[in-house]
Amino acid sequence: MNAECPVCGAQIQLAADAVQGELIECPDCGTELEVVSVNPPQVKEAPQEEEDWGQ
Amino acid sequence: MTKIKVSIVGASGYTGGELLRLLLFHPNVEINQVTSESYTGKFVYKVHPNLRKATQLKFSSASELQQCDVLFLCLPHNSSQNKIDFYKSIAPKIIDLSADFRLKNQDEYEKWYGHKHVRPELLKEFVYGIPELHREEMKNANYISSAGCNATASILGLYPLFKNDLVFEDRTVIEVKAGSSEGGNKVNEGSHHPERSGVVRSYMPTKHRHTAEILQELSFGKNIQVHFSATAIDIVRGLLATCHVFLKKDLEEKDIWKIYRDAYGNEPFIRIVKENDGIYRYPEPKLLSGTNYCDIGFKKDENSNRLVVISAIDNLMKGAAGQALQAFNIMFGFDERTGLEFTGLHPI
Amino acid sequence: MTKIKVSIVGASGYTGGELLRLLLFHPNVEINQVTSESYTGKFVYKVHPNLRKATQLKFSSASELQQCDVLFLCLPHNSSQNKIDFYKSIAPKIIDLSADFRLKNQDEYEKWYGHKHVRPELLKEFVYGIPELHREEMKNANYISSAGCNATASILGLYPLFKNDLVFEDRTVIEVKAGSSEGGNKVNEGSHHPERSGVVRSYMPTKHRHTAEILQELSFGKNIQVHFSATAIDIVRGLLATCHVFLKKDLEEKDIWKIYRDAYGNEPFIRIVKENDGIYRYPEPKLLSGTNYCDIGFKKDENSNRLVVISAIDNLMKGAAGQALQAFNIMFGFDERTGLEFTGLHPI
Repeated sequence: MNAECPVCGAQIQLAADAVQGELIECPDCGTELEVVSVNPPQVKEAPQEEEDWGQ
Repeated sequence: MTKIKVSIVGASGYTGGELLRLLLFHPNVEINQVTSESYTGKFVYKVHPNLRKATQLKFSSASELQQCDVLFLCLPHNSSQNKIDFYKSIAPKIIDLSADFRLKNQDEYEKWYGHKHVRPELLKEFVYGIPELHREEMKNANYISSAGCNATASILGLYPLFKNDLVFEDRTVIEVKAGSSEGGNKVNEGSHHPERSGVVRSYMPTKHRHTAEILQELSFGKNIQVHFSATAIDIVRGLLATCHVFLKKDLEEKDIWKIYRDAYGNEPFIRIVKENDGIYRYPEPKLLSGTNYCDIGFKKDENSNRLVVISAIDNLMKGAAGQALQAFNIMFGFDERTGLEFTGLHPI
Repeated sequence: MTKIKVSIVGASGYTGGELLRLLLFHPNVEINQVTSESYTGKFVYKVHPNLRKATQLKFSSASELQQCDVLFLCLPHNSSQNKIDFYKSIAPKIIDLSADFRLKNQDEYEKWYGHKHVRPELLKEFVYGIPELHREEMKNANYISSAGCNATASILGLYPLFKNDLVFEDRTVIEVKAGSSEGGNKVNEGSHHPERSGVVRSYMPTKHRHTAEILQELSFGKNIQVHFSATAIDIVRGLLATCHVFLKKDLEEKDIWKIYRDAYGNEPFIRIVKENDGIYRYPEPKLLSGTNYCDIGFKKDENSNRLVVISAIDNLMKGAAGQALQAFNIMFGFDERTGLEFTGLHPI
């Protein structure tokens, strides 16, 4: 059973030793995610401020 | 393990030189001859200094061409079609890197290239050279016509959207930012360093020939329009296509991810590059120098039905020699990545 | 064929990233861990975007280091010497890419680096990391200290002349033109693009630390002087050293050719580049990006006893990661070119 990345929909296999609250990265879009629950595997987007380079 | 005997016709240009570099390090290839009329008898590293110490090979003349398994044609446009019978007599398989056999429709050819095609009946014998679109046909093709660099980046960027009929047919705008190596190694007024350095030069605002290939590959039987412009900037290698398409129905970015993942998830040379941190969040051409990657990213405009698709390649690699070698690997059943493993330099 | 287990300490910098790129494609290497304290747990391609799709490796913390066969240290200066016992406990062989163990003489170290060396008794255990000069010692070395980039180019350029006592000991002037990647990936006021782009910046007119290594390797027991200056120019990778030496006796260019051919004729990574036609007649650093080559050329001044020696490298390759891997290959008896076959791009 995989978790689904809320940003890009990628299927994410949680590490065997994953714990609730752990921060992981989506292998596809690289977004930082927070493990909501291990069983069933669920993640949500970790809070992150959008950097503005004012280019 | 017997090696495939290959020769390159027109090997003194940038495309021929890049192809030679790749072939020299391909485990299943034996290079027979590389021709150049102006440099016949000279060491190849005279015009390709990166090949110093890599080979003692010398240029031959095309008149000395011997039979071989595969002939790569790296000639200026309008040369291959005029001597195709001679080249066909040299090798059973041909990969042509010029524009001569890219278009299937002779009228389109005449419209975009301003003169009649010399051998229109042969157009259908050449498979159009983008593996991600024509892999099956390539597996038993004898003749392949490698795609143009601007076309390759644009087509790969937009293919999943047009294939799934998700965008309006006549509203696509494509803006390519290109490097100086696209013009080849012939010197001209505009390539003089003091004139070329630092420019943002609108060299083809309209009627760029590669448009014809984009129309051919993205139409799927419909009548489509593509509004293409190219601007030359201060880079040597590298090409970035920024494509503006307009969605028929409202889609979330998650849906777009799925569409691109379904289309390209298993492709060895396509990377979806769309990240919300780090320095390189969207495709960056300079990182692709020397690699066969096409990086694709996108951003949905929150205030309209516009989707911006960003596609980057190295015009000499995925836009020419790399893609030709990828096609060669498919033609002979080799792992497609053979000889194309280089993953690029950073910083560069 | 058992693979050598290697780890990199400090793998998030440019040097560590370049080394990781090479090791990922080395047939005899298995990468165990790559550490970064600031990026622990993150995919390596987050800081090395060229490694996208090449690896799913993540950074570990140095505290998690497991036993392995070889440890590469890519730390800022003054780190390796402070934790050398810990690193020695991790692996029997260490290749340090910092300046900590390059100088054999602790007084010289203190003079050039402004502080006492923490473990001077270990200096003699490290072999200085230029294979062309110390190949035999490397074959059974446990500890190697990779050379500085400016030093590598200067030393290789002048070594045959000093070794044969052909130039005056105190009149050598070396001018290096260097790229921005030499400064590493830390941002600073001067690296801000609008300030750094297009500069010809005299950043080290005197007292450049690499001078100490040049003196160490070229003195041959004599008291020599080297007048070194470095200027930063608008390139990212690449380094060109223009060395002015003054001949003790009058030599023809033919004699000079012979001296360099005798010294470097069989070296896999040194090319003598001195041609009287073509675009690249003397060594050109941009052609060497990503390769382990050191190109050397020279010109005898007809009106004096001055010999100009020109030496080019990629500061991240022969000047750092490439040379470290060359040393690794020697250490384990592999063909020195393994993993270092890339012959560079042209045009670039």
